Amino acid sequence: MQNVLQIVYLIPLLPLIGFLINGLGRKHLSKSLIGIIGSGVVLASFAISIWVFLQVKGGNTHDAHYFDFINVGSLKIPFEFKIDQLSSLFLLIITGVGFLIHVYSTAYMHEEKTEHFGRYFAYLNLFIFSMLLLVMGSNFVIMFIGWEGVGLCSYLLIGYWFKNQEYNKAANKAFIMNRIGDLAFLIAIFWIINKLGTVSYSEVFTAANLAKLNTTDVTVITLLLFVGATGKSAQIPLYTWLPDAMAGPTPVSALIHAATMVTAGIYMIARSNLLYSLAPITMDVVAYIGLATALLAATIALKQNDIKKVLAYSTVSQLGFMFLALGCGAYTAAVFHVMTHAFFKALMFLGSGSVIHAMGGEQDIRNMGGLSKKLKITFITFLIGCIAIAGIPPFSGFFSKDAILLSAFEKNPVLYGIALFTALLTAFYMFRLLFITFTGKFRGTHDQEHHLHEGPAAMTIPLIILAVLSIIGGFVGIPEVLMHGGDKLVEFLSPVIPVHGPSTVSHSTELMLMGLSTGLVVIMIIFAWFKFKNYQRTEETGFGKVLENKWYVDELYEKIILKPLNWLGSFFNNVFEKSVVDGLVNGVGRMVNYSSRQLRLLQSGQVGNYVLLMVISMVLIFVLQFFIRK
Amino acid sequence: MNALILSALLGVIMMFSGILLKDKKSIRGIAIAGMLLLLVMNVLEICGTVFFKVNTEGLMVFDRYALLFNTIAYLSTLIYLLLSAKDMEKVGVNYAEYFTLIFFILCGITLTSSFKSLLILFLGIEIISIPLYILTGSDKRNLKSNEASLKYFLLGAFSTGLMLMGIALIYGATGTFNTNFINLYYESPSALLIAGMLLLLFSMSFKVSAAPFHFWTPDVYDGAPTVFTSFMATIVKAAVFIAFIRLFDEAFGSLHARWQLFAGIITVATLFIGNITAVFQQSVKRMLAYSSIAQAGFMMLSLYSLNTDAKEGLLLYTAAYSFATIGIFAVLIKMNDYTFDGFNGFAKKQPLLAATTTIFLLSLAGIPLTAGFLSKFFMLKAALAGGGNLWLVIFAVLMAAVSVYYYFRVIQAMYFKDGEGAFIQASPFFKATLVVLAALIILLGIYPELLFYWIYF
Amino acid sequence: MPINYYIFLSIALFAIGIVGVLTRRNAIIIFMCIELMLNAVNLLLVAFSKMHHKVVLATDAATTVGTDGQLFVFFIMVVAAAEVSVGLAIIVMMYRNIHSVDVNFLNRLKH
Amino acid sequence: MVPVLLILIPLLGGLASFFIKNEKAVRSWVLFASLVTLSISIFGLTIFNSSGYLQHQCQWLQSLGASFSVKLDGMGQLLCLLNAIAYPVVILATWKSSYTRSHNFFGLMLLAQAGMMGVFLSMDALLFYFFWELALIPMYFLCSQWGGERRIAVTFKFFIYTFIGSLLMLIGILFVYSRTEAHTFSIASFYDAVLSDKEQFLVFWLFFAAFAIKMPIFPFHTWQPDTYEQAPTATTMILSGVMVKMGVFGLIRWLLPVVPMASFQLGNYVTTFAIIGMIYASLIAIQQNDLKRLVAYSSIAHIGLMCAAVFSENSSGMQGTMIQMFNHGINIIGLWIVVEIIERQFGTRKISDLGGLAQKAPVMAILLVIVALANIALPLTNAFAGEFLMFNGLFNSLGSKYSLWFTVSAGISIILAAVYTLNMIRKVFYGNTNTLTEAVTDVAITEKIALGIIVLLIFIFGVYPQALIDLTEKISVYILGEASLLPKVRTH
Amino acid sequence: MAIMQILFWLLSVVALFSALMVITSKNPVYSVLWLIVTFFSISGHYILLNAQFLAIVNIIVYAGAIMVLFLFVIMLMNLNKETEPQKNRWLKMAGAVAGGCLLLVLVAALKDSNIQNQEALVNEGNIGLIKNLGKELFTTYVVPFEISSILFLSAMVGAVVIGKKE
Repeated sequence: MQNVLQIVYLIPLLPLIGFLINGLGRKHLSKSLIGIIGSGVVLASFAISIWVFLQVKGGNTHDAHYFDFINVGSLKIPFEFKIDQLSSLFLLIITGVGFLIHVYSTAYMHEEKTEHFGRYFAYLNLFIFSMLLLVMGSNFVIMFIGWEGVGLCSYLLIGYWFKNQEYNKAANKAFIMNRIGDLAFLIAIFWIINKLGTVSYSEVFTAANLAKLNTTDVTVITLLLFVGATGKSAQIPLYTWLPDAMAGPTPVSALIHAATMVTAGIYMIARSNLLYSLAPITMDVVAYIGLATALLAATIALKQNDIKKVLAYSTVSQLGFMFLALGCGAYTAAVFHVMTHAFFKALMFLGSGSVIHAMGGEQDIRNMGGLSKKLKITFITFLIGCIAIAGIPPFSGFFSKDAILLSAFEKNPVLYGIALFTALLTAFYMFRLLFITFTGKFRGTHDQEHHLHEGPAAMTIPLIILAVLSIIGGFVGIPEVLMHGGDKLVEFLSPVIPVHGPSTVSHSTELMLMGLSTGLVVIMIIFAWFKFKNYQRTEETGFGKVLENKWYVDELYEKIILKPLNWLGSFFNNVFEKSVVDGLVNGVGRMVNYSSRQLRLLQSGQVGNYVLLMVISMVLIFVLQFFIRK
Repeated sequence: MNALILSALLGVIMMFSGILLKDKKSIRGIAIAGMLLLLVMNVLEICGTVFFKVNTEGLMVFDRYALLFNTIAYLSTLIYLLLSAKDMEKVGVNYAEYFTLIFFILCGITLTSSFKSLLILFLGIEIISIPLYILTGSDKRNLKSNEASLKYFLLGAFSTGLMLMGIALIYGATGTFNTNFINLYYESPSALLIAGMLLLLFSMSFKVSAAPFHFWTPDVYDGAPTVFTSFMATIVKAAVFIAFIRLFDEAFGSLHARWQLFAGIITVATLFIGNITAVFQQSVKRMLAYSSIAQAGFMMLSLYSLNTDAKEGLLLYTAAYSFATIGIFAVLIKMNDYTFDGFNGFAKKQPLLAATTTIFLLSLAGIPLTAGFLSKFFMLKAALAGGGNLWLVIFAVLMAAVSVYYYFRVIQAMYFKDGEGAFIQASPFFKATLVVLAALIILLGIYPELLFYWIYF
Repeated sequence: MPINYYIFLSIALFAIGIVGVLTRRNAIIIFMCIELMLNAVNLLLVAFSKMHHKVVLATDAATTVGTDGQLFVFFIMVVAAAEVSVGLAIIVMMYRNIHSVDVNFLNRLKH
Repeated sequence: MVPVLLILIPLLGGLASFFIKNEKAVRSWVLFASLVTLSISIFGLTIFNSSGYLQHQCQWLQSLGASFSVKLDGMGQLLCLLNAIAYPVVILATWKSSYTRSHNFFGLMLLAQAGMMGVFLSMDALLFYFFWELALIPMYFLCSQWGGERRIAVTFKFFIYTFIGSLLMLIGILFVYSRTEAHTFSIASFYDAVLSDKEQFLVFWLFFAAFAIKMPIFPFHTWQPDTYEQAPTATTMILSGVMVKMGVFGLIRWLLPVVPMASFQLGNYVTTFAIIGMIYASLIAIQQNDLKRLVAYSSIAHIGLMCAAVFSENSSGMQGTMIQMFNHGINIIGLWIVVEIIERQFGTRKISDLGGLAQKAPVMAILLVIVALANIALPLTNAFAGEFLMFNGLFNSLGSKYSLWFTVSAGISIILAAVYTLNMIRKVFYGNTNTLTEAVTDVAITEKIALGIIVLLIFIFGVYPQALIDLTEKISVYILGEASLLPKVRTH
Repeated sequence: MAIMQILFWLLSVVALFSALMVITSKNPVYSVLWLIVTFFSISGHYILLNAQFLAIVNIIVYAGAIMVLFLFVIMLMNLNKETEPQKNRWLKMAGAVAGGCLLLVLVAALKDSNIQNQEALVNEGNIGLIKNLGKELFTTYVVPFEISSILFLSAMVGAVVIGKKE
């Protein structure tokens, strides 16, 4: 009999329907209706996701085949969904967090004109749809479809306020940088097809097939996949689009650029962990890139003054942590961190959203301060978020980050050291943000001041829920040391991500490390408190300026990539095209014309010359006949 | 034989009609009726009813090829008369005499298409040439016409001299004027024979205006009254070509390898000069003169590759070329500005004429669905058959592309440019004839069996 | 007489005719040179006819081989006469219009 | 019977419309005729595999060894369908724009359609050449009669250039013909013709000249941007949507199988040029400020990919190309429609003069964005499957050891494609309106229908490309079999 | 036989010399006269070859009718003066050289043709007699003979067309 999970197609289908309704009817539906539809469909798919999750927990995984997408010769690419532990977990995160953010948006975007409001929700639903496609797909192609789909949605949402060309530029940047990654992903897919003739996980990840691949193949494939991941998950060198992506509405940043889309890369690598395990070189690359990104982003975040920019860079940094985990083979830890990060980063973005909302669109923290009195809920929830990200037990962030640090330590203490340092930076800049924003005295204008108010319930409730999640979210993965069998996540994911033996680190060391990190974090926080509790605006100088300007990376790219390409393009357009491609053809034409003008002078009009020429040619032909070709 | 005698008679009749009748219309009527009769007689002969049983053993043979060509020639002449006979009035007072001469020329054409003896060839060519000298000069007050006729005469006589010398040498080598016997002397041919053959090649090249013996063509075609240019550029040229290929097939076919190279050289030269020079012309009339050279170059391909395709193709080519060119000239005659600009905005005033003219031009340019394409196609096919010379063919094709340039200039002028190309109104009859002509060209282009059916049935 | 003599003689005459055509400007003279060329041909034809006649005569006393050559000459003369009448008529017409028979003045038509 | 109708109806329809003087009437007549053609071609699809109705052969020019034989196989189905769909769409889309002496305009359009149908259907080399030219002539008149101010010179260049190409092809045809045993022009005997390697190279270049110019691939593309810019947009739609495909089609049907050796040997060079062309054209497209030229160059890039994929000579590349011919046709027509609307409204195609249309004309904006995204082959749009397969084919091509580099560099051009497409959207539709674009009105109903059809097709074949793939499977297998260097197993 | 030789050489020399004089003498009238001389010598050759009919015709038609016609025209245009404009030297030179080359080439080509050792029957053989020629002309060659009448007709008509004043 057919598996009950066959109906999972509803999960992506509902948001799609929502997209269609909101998209087509955006002129005619009322805002409230749009909001209800938009959030409702996501809620529905969330409900189904829970049911699916329970099914999977009950041990029922399934590949739901629908139709042949592309089917050429021996290459078969079915349109098929894979429901297993990993995907069901992501389903929960996407739909769950997604739903909360939808609800939040209904309030946050309320000033928009109806049709734009509708457009907004259409985009959000479309995004959910593609993201679900990404995680549910049972082969790389379907994943790629979702992959590009989410890219598109992020493009649309970043450029949501399309009157502002800056935003549109940011949108283009995001899309194009993602495209670069996508190309690598695509080539990886071709490589796999070339070697194995299939793309579906269940066939690629069989031992027999993996045996077919020699080391170079695996390394190249995994590296290419990783490049794809760097595009989507904003790692060096393709990270610069993410901070610019903050041009989009804040909930969008929360949903796409913090909770879900950017974690696609992690999902992909976790999904193909079997491949990666075969490619030690790639693993190192991933680890180092991840760590480097984490550090770089953290340093930049230290000096940012745009509330969302700070969060953006912290996101990049956290993603770096996740890649570090992947690189160290701790896939579960990465996934774990994805989950917890989804909670608290979404929380903080929404929090910042309500701040911005309250400040009437103001984003520069130097004009804020002392908001804690007016925005109680926001403040508290934000605080919880900060604690979580800083990694203070028992908040969720602690467990996931600890797992990562541990894996790093296992791989190489140096990595651990840098990672720890980055973690401290994280704690520092997050609390810097918190204190500058919420403590001290208000630095904004007057009408901003008495206009300050807490958002409506639609905004606060999601905050609260997320806050709760960020507190308790970590308990699904309590490490062995603290509680025997506490690490539910590992055993849950074990069918997809095999556990390789008990950790090499002794319990004592592990406990010691935990203590160390926690202690240092607390110190950092206190340091931040003294530094920023009543902040005065100061001009950045020296190194600080470099950090404020993000190490001038954008400018660098501008110089070494965009400029030369543009120059080449204009050279082709103005010089090569005209003088060579056209030149040749027109040249032939001109030549014919010229020779025509010369040749007609032969027709001199003089009978004598005519006869002479005739006689001469006769003589020549006679000579040719009788004396040359005997 | 029917046609030969009848055309001679008709010539005489026209001569007297010129004296007896003063009314030009009836003279024209007689001429056209006679032409029709001539055509019918010829077709009858094809079907096997010969009225005059004259023994021309060893002098002439009226085989199907000859008769078929005669049909084409007479048909074209008929169309030519229908279209342009009226315009001869403009040339001069001797209206009837013009028809006389035309009939005599047809008589000569009949000879050249069916000769078996060099004597007949010679007579035929002379009978064609001498009236042409006169027709060229018939516009007496026009200095250009005079000049053209004198040039034509001098050069023509000169080439006749060459031809006779050639014939003499051949006679010396073989002791006969009969082509079939000449053809037997192929192993170790004497220098006399070769020299004579080459001289014949030159003189015939002259008559068909193949480079480097083409020099008379542009001047003469340009200077002659346009009505007669039309006639001699089409029917006469075609006839001489038929004679050309007959001669070199029947008399020197066995020596093909000997002269193929020279045929090739002449072909290339003709194609090159004809097409390239035509590009820069400003007067459509002169452009057509050069284009006739270019077309001759293509017909030379049939001589170069002497095989069945070539001969059949040549028939089609003569038909296609004659029809199209006659049509264009018929329109050109009615213009009073022969430059390209004279055609500006023609399509707006005379859409029908413009459309037909376009078809003629397309046919000359060798665009598919017109007879012009198939004829060129045959030439190329023949040249390629049996590992022919590919480069020659490619060259020919490139030149054909060049030819598109100047043919389409007319089309551009007619359709895409605006201007006051003043134009004498055309009678509905004229238009109808043109349409029929265009239809004929298309028909031949789609269904050439229409023609080939007659070669072997 | 060796046939070569005749060949060379007539070719020489022919060539002289051509040279005349090439070097003179007077249309009438040019025309005369062409007539000269024709005569060269005639001579050659007659010589050849006699040559062929001789070859056969050795075997057959009553042969008429070679007649055709001489008849051809006859026809050439016929044609030449006709040509002359027309040609001179044209030249005269030319003279009427431009009062010259100089072919170098024939340069309205060119290029 | 069906193929004959496909040719006859446009032909007769076109000839008829020369005599309908009233503009409105001729429009509706032409629309009607093209709809009939469309329905017939759809009927052809429904009876696919029941080959009795799908081919027709009769005597024609038998003295030359030619015959009038037409067949509607998978590829033919696809391209005829494209051709048949394109016309109603184009007519609807240009319903608003009026032409002087419109009966001639539409008559010529339909004649061109007939010609192209013939090209896609003919199974006889000579017939193929006939239609090849027949499709060109009306285009010549259309472009130089109703085009922009530089139309005459530009069109003339286009005409002569392509004409030279096709003449060379004619020589090639004759050459192969002279090598066939049966001395016929039938496609079967062409496939069987045995040529030495040297001859194969020769024939290859002779044929390739025609196709390369027609497609066009770098560096033979000089005619294209100018022509697209100058031609009336309706004509440009047909040119770039359908006619350009004749070149690719020619490669597949008349080049690979006829001279497999040469195609295999020379494939790399061609591919190299095609790919250089892709990047080259994309880089230029980024520089363009004229919408038409931008689309023109983007089309060059796309065609380059198709050409490269054909020479990868594997089922993936082959079928990818086949379905991409269809999809690209659909997409680019969509782009042209939007260009047409913009040009008609503002009288300019300068991107720099436009902006902010999205506020005033949201429908137009949305439709364009969809088409544009299809143009850059976003998944779930029709172009994705095609490009995916073509890239895959390119990557897995047996012939070449550079396939990886080919794929990568070709891939760069899809990134560039994203750049110029998105910039175009950004500059034209986003941002604030200026004085010129204040007065924009949204798309009219006819245009909405036209674009609607296009978008519908984009999504249908984006979600279920398999439909197209199934259609082309058999023929691609057949052609690859003919094109393979292994001793052939004859199926006909 | 010797007398024949001498006559042949004499006639040949006369023919060539007078022919050269035709093309060199300034005065057109002289040219005509020299041409007549050439014709006479050629007729002499005919007689030598025992082609009496042609000899007679040649004198009557050419030397008689045609040349008189020429002379007549020249007189009519009173061109009988030394002042005929000359071509420029180089063109003359070129012409002469070209003609000379043609002569050389032909001679060189034909000197060793396979009939070089044959001879033309001199002074005997009766095919050149009117009796024989006439018979042939009106039996085998009657058709061309009739056709040549057309030639004359057309020439006549032509002369009318061209000559008639309007």
